[in-house]
Amino acid sequence: MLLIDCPHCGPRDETEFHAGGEAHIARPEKAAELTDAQWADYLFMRSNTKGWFAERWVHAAGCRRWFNVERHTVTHEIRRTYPMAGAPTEPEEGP
Amino acid sequence: MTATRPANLRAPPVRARGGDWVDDTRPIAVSFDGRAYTGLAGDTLASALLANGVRVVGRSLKYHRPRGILSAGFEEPNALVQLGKGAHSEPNALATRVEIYDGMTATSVNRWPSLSHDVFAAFGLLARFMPAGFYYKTFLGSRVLWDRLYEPFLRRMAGFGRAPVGADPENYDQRHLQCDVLVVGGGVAGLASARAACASGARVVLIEDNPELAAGLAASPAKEWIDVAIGVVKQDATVLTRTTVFGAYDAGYFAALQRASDHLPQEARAGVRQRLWLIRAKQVVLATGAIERPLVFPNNDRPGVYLAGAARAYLDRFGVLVGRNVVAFTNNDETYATVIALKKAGAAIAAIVDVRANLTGGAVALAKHEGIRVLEGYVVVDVRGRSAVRGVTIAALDGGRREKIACDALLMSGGWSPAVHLFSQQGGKLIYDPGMAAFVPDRRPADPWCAGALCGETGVDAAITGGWRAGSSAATALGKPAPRGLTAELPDEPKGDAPLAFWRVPVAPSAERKCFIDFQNDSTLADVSLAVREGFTHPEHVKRYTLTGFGTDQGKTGNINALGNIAERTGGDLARLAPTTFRPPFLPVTFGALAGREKGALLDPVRVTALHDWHVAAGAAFENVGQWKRPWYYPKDGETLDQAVTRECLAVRNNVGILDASTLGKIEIVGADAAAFLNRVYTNAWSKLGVGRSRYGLMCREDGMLFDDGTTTRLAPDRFLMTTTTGNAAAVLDWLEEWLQTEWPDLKVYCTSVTDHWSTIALAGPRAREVLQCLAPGTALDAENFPFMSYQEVVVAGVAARVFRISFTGELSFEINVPWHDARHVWEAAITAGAAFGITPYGTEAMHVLRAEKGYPIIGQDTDGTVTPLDLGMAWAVSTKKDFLGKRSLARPDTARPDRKQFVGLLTSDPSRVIPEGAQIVSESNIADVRLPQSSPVPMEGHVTSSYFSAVLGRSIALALVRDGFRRTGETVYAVADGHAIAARIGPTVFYDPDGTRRDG
Amino acid sequence: MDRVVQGQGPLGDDPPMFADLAAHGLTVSVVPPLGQINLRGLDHEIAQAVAAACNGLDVTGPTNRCVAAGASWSLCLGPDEWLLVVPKHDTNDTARDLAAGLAGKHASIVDVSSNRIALDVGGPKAVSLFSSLTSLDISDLGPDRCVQTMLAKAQVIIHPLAAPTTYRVFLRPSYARHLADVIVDATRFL
Amino acid sequence: MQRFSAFALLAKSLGGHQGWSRQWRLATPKDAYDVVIVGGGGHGLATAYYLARNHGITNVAVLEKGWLGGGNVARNTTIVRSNYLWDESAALYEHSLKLWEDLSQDLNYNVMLSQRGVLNLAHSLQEVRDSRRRVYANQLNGVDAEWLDRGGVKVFCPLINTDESLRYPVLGATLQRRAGTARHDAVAWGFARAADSRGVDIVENCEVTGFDIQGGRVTGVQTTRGAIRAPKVAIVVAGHGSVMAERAGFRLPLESHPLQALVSEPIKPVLDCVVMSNAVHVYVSQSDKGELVIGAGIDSYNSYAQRGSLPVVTSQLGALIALFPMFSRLKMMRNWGGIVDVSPDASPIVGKTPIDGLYFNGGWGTGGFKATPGSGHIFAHTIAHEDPHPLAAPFNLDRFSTGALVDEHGAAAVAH
Repeated sequence: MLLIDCPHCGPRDETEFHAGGEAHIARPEKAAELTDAQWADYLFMRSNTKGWFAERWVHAAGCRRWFNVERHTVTHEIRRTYPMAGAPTEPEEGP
Repeated sequence: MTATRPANLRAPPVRARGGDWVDDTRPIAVSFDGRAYTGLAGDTLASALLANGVRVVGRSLKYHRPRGILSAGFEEPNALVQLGKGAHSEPNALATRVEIYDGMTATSVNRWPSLSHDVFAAFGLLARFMPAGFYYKTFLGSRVLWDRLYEPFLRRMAGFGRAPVGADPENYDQRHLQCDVLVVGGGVAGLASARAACASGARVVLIEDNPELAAGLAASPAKEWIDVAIGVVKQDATVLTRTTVFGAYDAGYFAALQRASDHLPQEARAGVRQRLWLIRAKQVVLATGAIERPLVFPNNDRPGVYLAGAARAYLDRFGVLVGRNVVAFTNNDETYATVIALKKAGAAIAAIVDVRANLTGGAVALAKHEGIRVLEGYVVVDVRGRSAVRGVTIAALDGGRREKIACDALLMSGGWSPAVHLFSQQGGKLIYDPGMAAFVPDRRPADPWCAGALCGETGVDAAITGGWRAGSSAATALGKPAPRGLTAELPDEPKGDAPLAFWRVPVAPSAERKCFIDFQNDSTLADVSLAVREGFTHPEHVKRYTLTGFGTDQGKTGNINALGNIAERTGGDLARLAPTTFRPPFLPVTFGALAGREKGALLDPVRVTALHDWHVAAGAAFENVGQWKRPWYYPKDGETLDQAVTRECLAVRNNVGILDASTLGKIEIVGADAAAFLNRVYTNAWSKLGVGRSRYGLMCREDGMLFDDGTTTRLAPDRFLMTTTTGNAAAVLDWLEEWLQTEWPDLKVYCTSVTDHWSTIALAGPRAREVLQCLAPGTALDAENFPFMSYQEVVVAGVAARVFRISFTGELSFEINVPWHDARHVWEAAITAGAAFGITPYGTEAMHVLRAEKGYPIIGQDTDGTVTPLDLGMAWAVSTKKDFLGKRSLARPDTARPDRKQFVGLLTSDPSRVIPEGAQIVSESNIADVRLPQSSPVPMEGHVTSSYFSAVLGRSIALALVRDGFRRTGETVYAVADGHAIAARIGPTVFYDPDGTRRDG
Repeated sequence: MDRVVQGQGPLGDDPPMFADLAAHGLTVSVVPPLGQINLRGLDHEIAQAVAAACNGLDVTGPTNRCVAAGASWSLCLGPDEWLLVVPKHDTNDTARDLAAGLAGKHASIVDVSSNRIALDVGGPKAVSLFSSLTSLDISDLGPDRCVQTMLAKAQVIIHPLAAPTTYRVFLRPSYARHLADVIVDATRFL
Repeated sequence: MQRFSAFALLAKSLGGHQGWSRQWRLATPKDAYDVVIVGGGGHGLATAYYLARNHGITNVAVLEKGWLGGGNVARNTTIVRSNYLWDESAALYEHSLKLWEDLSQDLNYNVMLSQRGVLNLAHSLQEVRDSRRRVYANQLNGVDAEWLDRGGVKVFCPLINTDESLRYPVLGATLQRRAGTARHDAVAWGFARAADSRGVDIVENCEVTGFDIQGGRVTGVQTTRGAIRAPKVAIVVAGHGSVMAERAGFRLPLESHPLQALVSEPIKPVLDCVVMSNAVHVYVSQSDKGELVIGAGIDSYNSYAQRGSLPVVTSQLGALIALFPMFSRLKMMRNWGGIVDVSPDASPIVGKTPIDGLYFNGGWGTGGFKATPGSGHIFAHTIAHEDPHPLAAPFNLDRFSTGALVDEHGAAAVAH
């Protein structure tokens, strides 16, 4: 069972959170101008990374705030949680 | 209780003296296979049976060979019994773990008609025709025979115990624990670890599977140190005994099962049978010990062949001698101490057969000094005696002389395998240690600390030192001070000879069928050889092909021997063969304990409204809507669903009805950008909505498919109240918060759920206004002052209420919102005031019919996640100017197709026929092809989403999603269901009061 | 306009189902209706105004901090969210004062007095009750800190009003009966 | 290939079974093949088999990173059925079920297909609507399906607790009698043996580390055992589809999640059908070994670890005990996880990729096992003809741009 460090409430069991999937996928500003393929990329295509993965979680049973988590999708180790506005760790920084 | 008492004279094995665990002043009566036996308090079922001379306790799975007790603990593959009777029964209990109590009844399993006369033992004779995986190679002739004969027979043969009959009468509890250091294993090493961690001020939890800490070490030279340690630890740490840590999960999360009262007689069990402990530990020390393994030789499965360590345990703990004339077969020194202990307890030792040659160590010397015959470089090549060992045949490894030796028990030891299960479960890597001839933890920084036999620290001295080191490392890793050094003063143990990796006694291929590797599943050396011969060389392949390790013991004794022999057979290096993955649980765990209290009525919360008790008193039938209980209909004196719904519908159409709509989601949306926010989440526009006015809105996911709908009202320029469907209340709030927090933090908007705060009472029907007027005298409620789709704050029955003039029935309707605590008062006031107007409470079913008569869709019933607002014919509610969530998706080629499945009304040509909901639509041109059962598919045009008999219209009505439906108005199609094809005409979705005069009046 | 009748919460005022718990070392009682206001805003923008408007009510962070002001409490539920717990009869006045004080600021004031009810859980077994219903260790929490979590499957706010004698549990009334059942079930084994 | 039969078994028995030879060759990779299949799981091996059997393409290599059949084909709950809602799905899975029914004879390997019937329970009025809708659609699609009311459920499976007092009472169920279970490992081994006997090279311990692509066309693969040339390469790697796609330079709409399953200790036969419930999240059957085989939903987070979290297990057992109170005292013997690649519409992706000559088959989510023969069959056709098999056509990658999804999620159809 994952232990997720909510930036506001502290470490809690995974069951208090909802997973929000891949982080840092910005909604296109001018959706109307995108091709169907470009829109599909935003809508459906995912990196589904094996390794260090930036994802969004919301502390549903707690403060109900969304935040970002960097978690390893093989070991499940969590090395970082940071606010929505934050930037992901550069790949070379990760082991 | 070590006071010795005279050995009784029953056939061996016999109770030689008291043991550490048993109280020889308290006899306990148990029954096994209907026969009464007497054991002692503290006995396991196994030790009690052994003390009574019982040898055969079960039958093996495949060949039904008679099997005896092999071990003294959780690794037992043979001694499975059915415990207790009826609903209290437990299948596949391990006799070697079950603590006896007065009146315990146990029966053997997998035999018929009886343990001693098992007709299926005939399979033993057919063994040669049933090698590993034989079923893959045969039963291929006829599908019918496979279905009707072969498979049913195979199934009948499968399994050991039987599922209990009836619901489980006992209770299970769950607890959470948090600690600095979790120590798994209460042996000497675990004790030392716990003591060290406590000494440095850490919050420690120590968990031991046995009833006692340091089980069976009363005779140990470290007895004194142990007693002190137990005292200290019991004081400073949380100690759980009879508790098995069975699972290691992410981030220091461990699960353990405590056998709270399984050891007590039925009547003495207080409340909880078993308790599940869920533990989050910052640091972990594993001191899980090691498991002794059998040697692989012909008939090594005979009753009377024991693991050497088990023989020692039965003696020390229970005072039971497993034999009076004993042969030991080993590859290591530990066995010698055991044999000497047995000798001292009165057993004759016929010989120690050691695969090793030229032994020089202290253990051997000691044995020889005791006058024990030691045969070095010898092996056991056969065991005589079918249901009880009568003797063994030994032979020199170099192929030299053979000899028959009479004995009544054979002890075997193939060395020790560290219990790496938990270490491996949480991702730890294993490495092969040639010195120990075993796989040991290859500890990395993030892994748990290891101590004791788990990492080869054998002997009490090494265990204490290693345990202390691990415990203090765990504590200091948390920044605690290092504990003051404290170890035991112990005599040095004599230098010994190293164990020798020895995976099988060399025998002729024909004899391999009798060399058992997995005792429970009857997989033998021959099976492993065959698997390898057929190309199954990966351990996982061998495991799956031979079923080695698939039993209730999960291969605790057999897997390593399988691995060793795979390595030999493939000429591979054992060090390069990874053991098959260790999975939770370490030991089988009761389903009921895992489920805890979240089962039965508590499986999921029941949510009720403030008016629930009134509905119950009114005799309502309830419908589950998500977690909510909603009144479905209110049957009056024996009415059927249809009769009640008809009455309720007509009451609304002709007089006035009252509905508890409290379960609707309600979200207060506040802020300068509230309207702009609604513009983005709803498909329609909100900026121009006036204060005090309501509007219907549709929400899409980004894929353009409908997600939710509802009316939202502007309470103030910067304040809206949004309503959602009952089922989506939480999802919609999450959805809004997600967009506000993740994508549009710049918007000045706050959302607050007020679903539970406001109870919603809907008055609907031509006389609704009159009823409300009685409750709110002096408030102008006429269409002029309180028009349709508007809102006012009104004092209703003396309560400040928010009243919305919105309608889901198509009738004149007011939705009165009051705080939870006032709802019952207002509802009852309405019922009283409404009596004069024939007010009638109506439930969700009537509501569904009424809205269907008006063609209002229900998201989730008339839509299924593949429907857009345009498909519903609601282009009027889809803005072409602004952007909104999901808009771009509506422009995709397939989503923009003009001939998508679209929302239409259906009128059956026979007005009395009500189409079954879910019926599939088939066009006139294809209806002839419908011939159920269908050999080839018939094109389907869509399906019926809602269908009812409309009392007010005196005919059936239906709503459907039909391909290209908008352009097919007037066309006759067929609704096919239950073998009928019902003709119906496509038309508009609004069946009643199309111009809405009733609603707006 | 205030209520004219004293309505009942989902558990009534003194549910008999809690009566037997005392024997197991647990006391559970239903708190009479409280005034509750959900306040949203950024503390550096609103804290002063709120303190001024509502006799010193403190709405600064961090999340889960609880501060008393006279008979009232402010529970910080998130970086920009507070639950103000005030005497029932003060609810409307407080809301009005807040509105006045925060006029023109980006803030949200919503009366949620009936959105949650409160139970007071105490007695020697209170902590072990929580340990059987939540993975959170609340044993060393004081009145200055609350936690938002799940008890069984009900979302709650636990405020150790006077730990360990009184843990005030806020929860949605629609879940109250479920949680009451769970508490009674769990108490059998404490 | 040594033919398997009762007679062969008898004959070999006399020789102490020394006479059996490898079920498939220990192949070392050649430098070039006509088709390279990446992934030695059920679907990959089936693809190789049908390439050889139906299209005469035998110069084929199946490259497996680890041990053959070690992925999801070894970890699933072995349920086989075809009662899907949408026409495209029903056609595909029914095609597969028909192949299942003759598979043991076709492969000369007993895959122990056991058509004991699958019940999909309905616990709410809306689930009843959805279930009946699916039954009516199945019937017109030529898929055997029945609707049972509560009484009918009790008759078909007396063990199920149909008591009104259940938190979510059983209101009825759909029944597909031809559905059931099969022995998962045997499927992989049977396909491997049959493909091998037709000349296919099965290479274990050979991981594909990259794809050789020239001018938008695949020319071969890089592996841990050297480069291998091939004009056609097929990716069939279940949970790792996205990883392979990244190496080939295109993106997929997939997310990998843990899917857990567990078995009870073996007990004497007591449950004679497969029971599935979406509302309370559990499905269960009893294997020929006597174990109850139990599964539930996926863990919510992305993961490539073949393990999940305990709460998923505890809640599914709560549901199990609600439906089968008598199972409460049974014990969980083993709990494991697989990696499932879930697509946005819970339907697979089978067909061409943006790179010429490179084909993809994946996204089966939680329901891949039942499709094994059908998937291999239509994928082989697609590769051989360089054009999608009619049954595969709707499951192309383009649908995520056009919006023509086959939304088994949205349609609230049952997974697994």
